Amino acid sequence: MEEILLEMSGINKSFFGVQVLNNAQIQVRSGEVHVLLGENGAGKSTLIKILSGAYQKESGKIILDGEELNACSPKQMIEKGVSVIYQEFNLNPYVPIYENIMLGKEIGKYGIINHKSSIQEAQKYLDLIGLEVDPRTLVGELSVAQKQMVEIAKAISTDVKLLVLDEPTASITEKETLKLFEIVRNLKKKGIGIIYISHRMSELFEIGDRCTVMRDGQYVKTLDLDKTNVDELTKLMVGREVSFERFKNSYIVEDEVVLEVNNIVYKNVLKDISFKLKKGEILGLAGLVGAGRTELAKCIIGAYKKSNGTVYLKGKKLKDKDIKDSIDKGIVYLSEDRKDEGLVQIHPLTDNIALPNHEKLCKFVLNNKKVCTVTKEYINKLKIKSSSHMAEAKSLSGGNQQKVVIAKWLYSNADIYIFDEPTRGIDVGARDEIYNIMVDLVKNGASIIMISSDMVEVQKMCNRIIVLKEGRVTADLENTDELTQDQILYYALSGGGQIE
Amino acid sequence: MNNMINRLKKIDIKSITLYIGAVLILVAFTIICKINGKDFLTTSNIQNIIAQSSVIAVVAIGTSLVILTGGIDLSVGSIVGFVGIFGGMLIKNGISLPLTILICIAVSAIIGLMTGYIVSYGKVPAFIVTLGTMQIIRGVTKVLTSGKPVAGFPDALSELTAFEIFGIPIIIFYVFVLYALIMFTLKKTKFGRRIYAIGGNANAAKLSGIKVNKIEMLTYMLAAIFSALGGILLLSRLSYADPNAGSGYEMDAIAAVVIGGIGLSGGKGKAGNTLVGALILGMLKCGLQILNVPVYYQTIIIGVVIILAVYMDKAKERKAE
Amino acid sequence: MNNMINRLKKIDIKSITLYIGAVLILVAFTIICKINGKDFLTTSNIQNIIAQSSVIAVVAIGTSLVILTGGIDLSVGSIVGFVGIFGGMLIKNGISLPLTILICIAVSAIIGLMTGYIVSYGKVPAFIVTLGTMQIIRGVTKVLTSGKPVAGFPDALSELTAFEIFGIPIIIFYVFVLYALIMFTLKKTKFGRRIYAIGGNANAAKLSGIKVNKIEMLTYMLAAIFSALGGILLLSRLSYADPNAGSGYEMDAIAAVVIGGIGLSGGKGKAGNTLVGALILGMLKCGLQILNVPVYYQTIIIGVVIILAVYMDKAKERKAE
Amino acid sequence: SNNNPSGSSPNTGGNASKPVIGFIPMTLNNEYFITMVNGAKKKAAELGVELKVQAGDQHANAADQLTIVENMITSGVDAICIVPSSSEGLAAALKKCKKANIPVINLDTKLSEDILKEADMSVPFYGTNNYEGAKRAGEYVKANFKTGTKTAILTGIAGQQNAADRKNGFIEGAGDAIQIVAEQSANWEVDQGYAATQNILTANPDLELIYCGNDGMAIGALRAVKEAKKSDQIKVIGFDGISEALNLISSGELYGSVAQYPAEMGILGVENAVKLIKGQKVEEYIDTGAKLIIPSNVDEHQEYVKQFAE
Ligand SMILES: Nc1ncnc2c1ncn2[C@@H]1O[C@H](COP(=O)(O)OP(=O)(O)OP(=O)(O)O)[C@@H](O)[C@H]1O
Ligand SMILES: Nc1ncnc2c1ncn2[C@@H]1O[C@H](COP(=O)(O)OP(=O)(O)OP(=O)(O)O)[C@@H](O)[C@H]1O
Ligand SMILES: [Mg+2]
Ligand SMILES: [Mg+2]
Repeated sequence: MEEILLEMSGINKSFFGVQVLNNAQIQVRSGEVHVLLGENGAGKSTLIKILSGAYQKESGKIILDGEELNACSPKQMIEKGVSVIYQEFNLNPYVPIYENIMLGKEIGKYGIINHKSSIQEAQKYLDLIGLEVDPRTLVGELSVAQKQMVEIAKAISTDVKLLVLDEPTASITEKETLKLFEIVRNLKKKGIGIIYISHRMSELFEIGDRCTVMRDGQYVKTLDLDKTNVDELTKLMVGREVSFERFKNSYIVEDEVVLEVNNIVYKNVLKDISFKLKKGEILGLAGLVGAGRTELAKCIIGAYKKSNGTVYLKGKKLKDKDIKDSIDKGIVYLSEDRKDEGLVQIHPLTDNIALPNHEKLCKFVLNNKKVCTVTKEYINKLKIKSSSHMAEAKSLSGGNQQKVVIAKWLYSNADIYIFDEPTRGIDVGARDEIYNIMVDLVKNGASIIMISSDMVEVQKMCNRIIVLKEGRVTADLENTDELTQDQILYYALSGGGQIE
Repeated sequence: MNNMINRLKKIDIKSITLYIGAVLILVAFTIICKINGKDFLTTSNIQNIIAQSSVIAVVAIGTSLVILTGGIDLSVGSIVGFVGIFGGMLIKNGISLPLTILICIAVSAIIGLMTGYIVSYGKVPAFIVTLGTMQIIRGVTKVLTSGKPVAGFPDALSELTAFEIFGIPIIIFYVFVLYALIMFTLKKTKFGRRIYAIGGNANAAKLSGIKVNKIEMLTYMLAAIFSALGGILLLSRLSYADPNAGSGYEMDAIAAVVIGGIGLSGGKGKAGNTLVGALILGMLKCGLQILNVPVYYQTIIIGVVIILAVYMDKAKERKAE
Repeated sequence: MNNMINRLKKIDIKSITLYIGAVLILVAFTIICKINGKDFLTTSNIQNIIAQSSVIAVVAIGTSLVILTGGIDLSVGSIVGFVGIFGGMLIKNGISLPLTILICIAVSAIIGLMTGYIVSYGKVPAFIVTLGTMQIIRGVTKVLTSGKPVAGFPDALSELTAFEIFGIPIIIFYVFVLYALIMFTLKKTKFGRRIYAIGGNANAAKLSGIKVNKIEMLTYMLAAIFSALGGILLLSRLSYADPNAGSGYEMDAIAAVVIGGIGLSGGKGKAGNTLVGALILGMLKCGLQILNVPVYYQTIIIGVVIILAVYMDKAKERKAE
Repeated sequence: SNNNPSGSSPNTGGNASKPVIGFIPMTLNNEYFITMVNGAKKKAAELGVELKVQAGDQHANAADQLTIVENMITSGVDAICIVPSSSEGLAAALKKCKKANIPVINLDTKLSEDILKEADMSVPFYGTNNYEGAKRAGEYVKANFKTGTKTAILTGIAGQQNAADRKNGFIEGAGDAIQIVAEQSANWEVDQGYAATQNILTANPDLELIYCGNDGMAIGALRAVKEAKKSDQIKVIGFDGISEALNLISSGELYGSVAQYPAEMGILGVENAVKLIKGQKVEEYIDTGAKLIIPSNVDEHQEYVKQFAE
């Protein structure tokens, strides 16, 4: 049990002259869940990609099972038993689930695939992780969470010695998380080593054995998780303390309704949804996988064409399927999918922040100076880690990209903000900063709808929580001290009868 | 019964729309021709249409593969021209027909391999590489004979395609056999599925241990090989090689692929339907010529059909908006 | 001083590589021509090169815009041909030159708008739509005069481009003014920045409240307008209109854009460098012709240069692997 | 190639004074123009002058030719022989030649009077006109076929001058001997001629004659006819007299082809260009003639062509 499975030491890596990993190290034993912890941009994903062969290290040593590895391709690493679930999705939307799972290890002779056996084999892993979807379903038809589950199934479908999970729970809900943990524990029992990356502190203690903390591409410390606590870890990774208090919102203006959503129907995904949002309120939207929260948000701002229903912002009706109209009237949406919907990855931060704010930054022509000033301002304000304000968005770590998404919408100065999974993939330190931003917003008279699968943060931040289940509102709860996670989960799972 | 429903399910709606479209065009031409006192739907004319579409159809197989990976190949037409001249010269120099075919395929494969290498390992966009190789290959072809055609071949050459089995010219069998082969490969083999995987998400395929570069390169090699086969068919059909032969075939092939429903972004669609696409184009040309429609109007009509075919194909996407 | 460093910083490495490449070609031709006893680097020859590249350069402006959004336009060449014949007919019918130009631009704009509409609202891939419109427009052009050319124009027409200011033909000024205009638009205006945003990530742009469809459509309209301008320049340069004029210009324009460093996936690159791309192509053609390189070898060399230009451009990406 | 073996020309005194002639065929994509260039090359070698050959791309057009002329002027040619892509398309190029004081000789396709007037230039023309050649074929048909012969015509690229001339000349020459039942453009290409003929045969099984604007299309047409087993019923006539067409006439498969004398044009062009450079007077117009090649005269013609086959 105590034997060392993987040892990475002295790892260095830089991108375009910027040192990202500086003498990084990690040591994983067989049969342990080793948590890798660090702020956004600390270099966790990069370290993992070097391990998997997706990137090549500049120097350092990788010893797997006593064998020193050099310049291995992803294929070779898979053959050596290293299986990785990356932070960003790596699935082919156009082919069925089973083909995604079996890609690279198809069953068959002479290069000819036996589809029947492949389906059966894939079904085995779907059963194992408890995803009840026909393996012949196209991946493109799945929800984000379901895709994540497919990724997990794919990762454990190889002959795995070392499993790496880079933020596997970022886009799934409690139910799937529990299932995942069960699988992880089973793998552990088989002597498989697991590297686990997550920003959800509570999870780490539940599932992890040891923990390696990184900061700024450097190794900080490795500790036993049962001999430490959240505060210590936080301090190690952030360099300061972070609090976990429930936010007492005293800025709500009770009688001023800013947003009125009436009877929204969208295809067969949303079924007659109505609610109201008050000035200064933070309204949580909770629910399980595929409950339809993202669709609801997109229907409200006009990204999707609703089949039925109306939305009034301060008494003015929002035009159907006209995002610009919604933004002009003062409601903005911060996408959960920063890669595909949030940012123009190949453009500098300046362009990204300017994009929704052209009217503001343009008199006759675009004021590029002002764009730069504003960008720098937000880099400071949100502590965005970036080499320069002209750096391309894709060169930032996931969490820092999320901050850029927030920055571009903060500058637009809206009345209502819809945050869709705003802290997905965000470290504790930055999380707190985002919460503070939200508090600032309501303090200044804005209102917020917060879609989140993280029950802790929903409870921490929201005044009111609406629970969705399969496109219906199943509960509208005041977030009092008495409200427990189990209660929310109950409405999300079993519905408990429709209200209103 | 249940089996049949399952089978029907497998033929997706897109394909069915395509087949209906093809049949409608066939029926329309048959009726219009009848009214004008001409025959369209006769065995011999159907054979003509297939034979006339055969070269494009075969070339388009390779184009399908490349497009499925998300690439594009503009050089296929120039390879058709090259193989005609090069193969023609070999034959004139007394090389036997089978050996000529082998050499042509081998040389084209090497050309395709180089093209593919620059695209996949060189990271140069396929459009550019093949725009360049198109010109290079055409130039080399003309250098070979100082721009002159090659003619005067033994009868064996034209027999290669004209030979009839049960009254059906063998060229038609070639086309169907090649299509059967590629459909099998795409559906049933690892190589085929990986082509889809690369077109769908190259990064994911790479991280799954697929040698993306290698497979991508091979599709360009295959495109060159299918073009070479097309070139040999054309050479045999005409018993005459012109250095300009095959000009513009790349666009006809792409049109056939796209009408057949394979999207230019790759990862989606069926190579089998490319044959239907090629036949639709062939039917249009044939029907319009039988009706003696002036060539200007022919180009206009074919242009409209290309756009319409894809426009209808995208109805679902527009609705999803 | 500091200011200058800042300015230099703004010119990115890619552009510098391009400029160095262009200068190298210029120097190489100058030396090789000198050795062969010819003059390459003379004022009049430089003027010739610019004038010879002018039509492609102007057409390529529109192509740049379309490619920046991630699209492609194969119909530009056919619009050049259309404007020649259509404009020529108008002039022959006594319409004044300025009015003729206006009408040509307006009609082309409408054509471009329709093309753009099908692409952006119809969700039909640009490659297909413009492959179709290319044929349709060419067909219509030939229908207009039953395929005959139009000639015999008043001198005013050729004066439009031949008129000299300080000994420099005005056509050169036109090119530079149009490029200045488009560079300004792309850098400084909302419309320009949004073109980049759409090419970079259309989804993100849409969710940022940008009317993606509208802007996309407008780029096709602009592509048609710039093609119309190119067509008018050509008409004036030749004082002659041929219904086949402009065939293949789409590929030359795309080559110019890509050599200039705008990637076909959109979102990145500078329209100004497209001019450099067009001039490199023009220099090559001119230099090779002055050196009397046989035409077949010319196509080969130009093919090689197109690939090489982009291959070098991608060195960074290959290294990153 | 800079040496003149005979050494007899007055211009061999030094390389600097060796005259340079620019030669611009319409394209170099077919045998016709290649033969013309070969004739010119032969003559150039004989006279000890340097010949620069440049041609437009695939689709010959006025813009390409203007560019070539401009670049030839830059490279310092002393005279230019040109086959215009169209009889009306070279005004701008001619003006440049005039400005540079470079004499021009017009070959094969005659420049229109308007253009010459516009350029204010006198340009000798050596060639024959496509229209006349085609007319000769038509007249032969009129003499040898019954009235109302069911005829199909395959034309070249729509919009090209020579495509139109070759069609219209034939129609005029044939008069009422032909009844045109189909007319299609096969873009000068063999494969398209083949397919078009197949389709025309489907529509007109009783066809008797196919006239093609060039031999390439005729070769394609012939194949389709042969395959349809209608060789006895349908005669095919081509244009250009390329070597394969001559072979086919010789073997009795092709009915005939209109041959012009491209090599002759090349020779005359070079010969007279040299005279112009020296300031001598030249013929304003020489009709190089066109001949309908039929089995009876094909051997003689093949013999003649051989000397220019490189
Ligand atoms: N492809 C790349 N090009 C340039 N810089 C990169 C690239 N990938 C990562 N980086 C940089 O490397 C640093 C580490 O990024 P990495 O993604 O490893 O962080 P992380 O610890 O996984 O953060 P997060 O928790 O936000 O996912 C970041 O500063 C990022 O900007
Ligand atoms: N493009 C689509 N077409 C049809 N159905 C879709 C589409 N996208 C998502 N769905 C379905 O809509 C439902 C809601 O999906 P979605 O994942 O957006 O919900 P969510 O509540 O936002 O969950 P998440 O926690 O993943 O954000 C799911 O059943 C999903 O399968
Ligand atoms: Mg990460
Ligand atoms: Mg969601």
